Amino acid sequence: MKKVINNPEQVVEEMLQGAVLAHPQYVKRVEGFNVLVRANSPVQGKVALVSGGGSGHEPSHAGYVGRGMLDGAVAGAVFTSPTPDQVYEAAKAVDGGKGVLLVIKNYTGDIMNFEMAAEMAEADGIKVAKVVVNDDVAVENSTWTTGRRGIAGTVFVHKIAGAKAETGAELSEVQKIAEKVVANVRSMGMALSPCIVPAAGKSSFTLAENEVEIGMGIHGEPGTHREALRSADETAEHLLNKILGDIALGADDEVAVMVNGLGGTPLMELYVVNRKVAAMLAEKNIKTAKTYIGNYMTSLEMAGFSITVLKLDSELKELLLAPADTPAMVQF
Amino acid sequence: MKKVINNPEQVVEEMLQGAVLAHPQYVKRVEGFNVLVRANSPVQGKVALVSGGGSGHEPSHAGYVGRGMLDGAVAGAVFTSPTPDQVYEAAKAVDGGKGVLLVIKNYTGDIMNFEMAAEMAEADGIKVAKVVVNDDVAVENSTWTTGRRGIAGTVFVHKIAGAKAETGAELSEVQKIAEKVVANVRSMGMALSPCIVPAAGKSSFTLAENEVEIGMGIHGEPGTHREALRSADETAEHLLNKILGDIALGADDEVAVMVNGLGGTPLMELYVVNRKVAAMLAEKNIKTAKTYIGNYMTSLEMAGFSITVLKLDSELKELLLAPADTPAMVQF
Amino acid sequence: MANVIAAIEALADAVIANKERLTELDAVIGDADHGINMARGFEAVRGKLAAANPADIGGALKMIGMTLISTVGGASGPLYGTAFMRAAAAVQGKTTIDAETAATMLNAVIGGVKDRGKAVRGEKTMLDALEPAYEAFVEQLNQGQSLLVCLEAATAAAEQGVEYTKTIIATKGRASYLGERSIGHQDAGATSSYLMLSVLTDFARQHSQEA
Amino acid sequence: MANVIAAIEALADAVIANKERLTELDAVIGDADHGINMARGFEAVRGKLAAANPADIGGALKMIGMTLISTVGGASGPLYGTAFMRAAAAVQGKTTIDAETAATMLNAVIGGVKDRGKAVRGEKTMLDALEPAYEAFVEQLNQGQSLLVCLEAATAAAEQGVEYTKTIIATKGRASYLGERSIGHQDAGATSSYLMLSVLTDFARQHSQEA
Ligand SMILES: Nc1ncnc2c1ncn2[C@@H]1O[C@H](COP(=O)(O)OP(=O)(O)O)[C@@H](O)[C@H]1O
Ligand SMILES: Nc1ncnc2c1ncn2[C@@H]1O[C@H](COP(=O)(O)OP(=O)(O)O)[C@@H](O)[C@H]1O
Ligand SMILES: [Mg+2]
Ligand SMILES: [Mg+2]
Ligand SMILES: [Mg+2]
Ligand SMILES: [Mg+2]
Repeated sequence: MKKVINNPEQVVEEMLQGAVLAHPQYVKRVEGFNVLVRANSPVQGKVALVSGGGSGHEPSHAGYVGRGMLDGAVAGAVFTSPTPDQVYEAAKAVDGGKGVLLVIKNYTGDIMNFEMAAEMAEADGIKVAKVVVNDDVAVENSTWTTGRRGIAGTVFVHKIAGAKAETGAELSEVQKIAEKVVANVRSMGMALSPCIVPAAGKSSFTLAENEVEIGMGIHGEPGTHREALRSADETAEHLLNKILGDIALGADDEVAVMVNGLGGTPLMELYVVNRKVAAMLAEKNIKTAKTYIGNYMTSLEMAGFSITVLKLDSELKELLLAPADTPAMVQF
Repeated sequence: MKKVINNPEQVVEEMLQGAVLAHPQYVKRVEGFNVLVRANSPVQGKVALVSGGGSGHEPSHAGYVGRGMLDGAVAGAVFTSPTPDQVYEAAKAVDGGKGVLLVIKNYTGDIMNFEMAAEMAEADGIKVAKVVVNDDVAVENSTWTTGRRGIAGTVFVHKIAGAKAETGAELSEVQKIAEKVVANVRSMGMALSPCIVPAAGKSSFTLAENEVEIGMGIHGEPGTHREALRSADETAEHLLNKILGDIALGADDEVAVMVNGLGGTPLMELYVVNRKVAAMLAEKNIKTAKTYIGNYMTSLEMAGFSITVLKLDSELKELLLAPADTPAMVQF
Repeated sequence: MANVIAAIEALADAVIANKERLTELDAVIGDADHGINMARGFEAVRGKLAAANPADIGGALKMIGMTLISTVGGASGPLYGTAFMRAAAAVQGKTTIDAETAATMLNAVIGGVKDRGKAVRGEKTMLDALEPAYEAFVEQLNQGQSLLVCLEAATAAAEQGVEYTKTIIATKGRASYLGERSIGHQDAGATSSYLMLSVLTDFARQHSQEA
Repeated sequence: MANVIAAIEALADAVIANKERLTELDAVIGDADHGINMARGFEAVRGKLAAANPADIGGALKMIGMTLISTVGGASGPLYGTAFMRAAAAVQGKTTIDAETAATMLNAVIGGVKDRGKAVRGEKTMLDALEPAYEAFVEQLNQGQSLLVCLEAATAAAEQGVEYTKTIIATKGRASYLGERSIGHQDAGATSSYLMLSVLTDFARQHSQEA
């Protein structure tokens, strides 16, 4: 394991310290907890957004704490859902009286831990609403699974629900728009190489020199299948076709696109992928309102990428393009 | 070689196409050349900034094209300085009548190609000034070398000189502030793993499982020495001490810090590094006005990082904190 | 209560010793953290044990449950945490455990896991170890067997349950994303359940030999 | 002019064939692109050759120089580009080359490289192949030797110059960052210079045999 760390046991703690030292204008630590909240938390009279999950997905989730996006982010151990007490502390620290929306990615662990936290916060009289993100079309959504996983599409939930909260909307309205994003966002990814969880010290799987994992999860969970590495265009086409097969998009529909790097992929390659994605959408006369290219929801040093498509209506578009000022996403 | 590309020979071309498709609000292509300029180029009555170099350093340099930073970026072949005709086309496309500042990193090839371009542009009556960035303290600056290399500190030159140009300053003033940045910026990096130039198809060097290269360049050029991987704190201390040994910084001096990922390093690790950097600076009572953490000047998928420290005065600070709106750096 | 503390220590030791193995099982069809998660939780339990000084078994189990909930995370944290909390409630005030109490506890554990995780037997989860274990336990109990014999039967059944998980598709938890590709691999959570049962059985065996 | 075109083709073929080797040399103490750069340049040269239809050797060399400048990049692009431009100026209007003209050309090449790169002999660059080559050439020329003999001497000297680069520290170009670590490794640019000289010598040899 070749990593720039001091101690695998301390890596989350030290990352959080480093993040607060880097971004004091944006975030502060909830003392004693792996929770970063806005520097001016709690913001009174605004619904607060709390997201989180295992660490290792940086800049998710603390990178999105700031005006126009999240109020708090909870960092679990690497790739492991945070515990209920941590999420509960985040909710307490950010509640400005209008309630808290918990943004949860659809994993058994995340759901159980966030639900327990919600019960704890509600017992304190805090209004809590939840939204579960499940954008990954790699996983079939049947009665035989726990449903789709939540991956990079979560960033669009942060952005749009965060912008809605900034307008002074009520908790139920913020939850509703978050659910609208979930209903309209689809993603799928692939990996070229595994990553190493610091505490494990070795990679959780191996891929042959020419082999890739299609439909890879963001925790090193296996995907739908392995295959020989194909060209960027063929791979992008495969992923985008799976996405487009799952959401009705016609001529003159408008979308936002994210080509997300998993942590170890050069930006150069993400642009090559975007070239194909943009060409395919243009061919179908689908308009792209905004494209995000970069590392938004990573898996440590994993090489690979995901494509996310969000179908917009005028409401979603306006909120997507609204200002945001956070460590990892600034728009104005 | 495991990359998400179509064809090693086409990767720069396809990247540029993908970038224009992703960021039409920011950049447009100079037809027939590997040059991206602001969508509204040429901006009249403003000194224009052109930077560039080999490709593979994304988001450098096209990621910094936009209001408050560059007017044009020239993309060479991977890790190879662009040719004079390309730089010349960029200068022509962005000149708004007040002249063009060429931002050059101190490599023999870059200097020669940009100088030839400057001569070509001057022959057309375009006012041209140059600034050569040489922030890498890994390389001793003696008569026995071609001087220090330019690495991540170049981004601060883009930011600050770009902000100066936005004020309507003259070419000589923009050049002067760029030179002031160069005089006050120092960087040093290290690598954990090599990268693979697509056209080469294999990595240019190898490192043993526990070995790192200290003072690594951003083109896979060897550094000062190899050593066994140490802790993040020890490594950060080593690099920062080299930097601080080269620039006079005392109590109450103010700096900007960049902890730059080389492309394959998880953000998590950059934050761990920043924790140590911030602690060392705080211990010396050096104030940090702003910290940048992320992939700003990369070497394809290389794992590793660099630290950059820029000594600020009130003029540099104001320009650093001024607004910028580009694909890879947004501030407001 | 010294025995109870010793049993908990044995439990913690075993989980921590199996950190790598449990993680490796989770790596194949999950996300390679089950052992790390459980070890982190039981390190914390061991750290609290000295200071906790519980008055009864219920207090000790509650401490374990709360500690697991606040340190393990993932799916197994809430599941095992809830399981121990429920077990605690079932033995409140007691300082020794007989076979009947143990059956009640095991039943409470299963109820906790099901309430929290909404899974049923056959979905390739810890329930595939726990439910057969409970049934085997009760069968022996009904025949008037000792706690040790009941535990031995339960552990043997749990072990078979672990084997059974290799043959089925996961439809709960992270392995469910794999569909058919999950067949052939044993479930990490079922394995940790079996492990804990077997440690307690070994402990009971040693204890009954001593006695 | 058919011979000139054939010579340029031979040059291009050799550079392209040595793409990997030159790149590997550059990998050790540089940035692993010299062969890629040069091959890209000479692919472009080859592509233009048919359409270019130069009237004289000067025109052909100018086409090569401009093509290298606009396609090679890096350090070697401006250096070799300038070198060919200068060589072109030295043979303007000619359609054949004698030994004297060749000496003038080689001298112009060296002047171009020095003007552009500000290096002197002994800094571990292409000059360490080119300058000894020129000296050896002139020595033979002064003895009244044929073009082929002059070229053979030049090539042999260039080869020794390449060997010599292994023994010295680089103080120009990218390898200079390495300081003492550059010792023991041969310079990529010196190698490509030697390569081109040797191709032209081979060409001259074949041509003189044919004649
Ligand atoms: N809904 C559920 N009900 C019961 N057990 C479950 C459920 N989901 C997962 N599990 C168990 O949890 C184990 C995984 O635990 P762990 O790896 O610690 O958490 P995570 O899956 O969040 O990484 C699985 O092997 C399985 O036995
Ligand atoms: N200043 C200089 N003068 C003469 N030759 C030089 C100079 N700098 C570099 N070179 C030559 O250029 C070669 C490197 O070319 P290349 O790898 O194509 O460019 P780059 O160094 O920009 O990657 C070196 O091996 C050396 O022979
Ligand atoms: Mg997990
Ligand atoms: Mg180069
Ligand atoms: Mg797991
Ligand atoms: Mg080179």
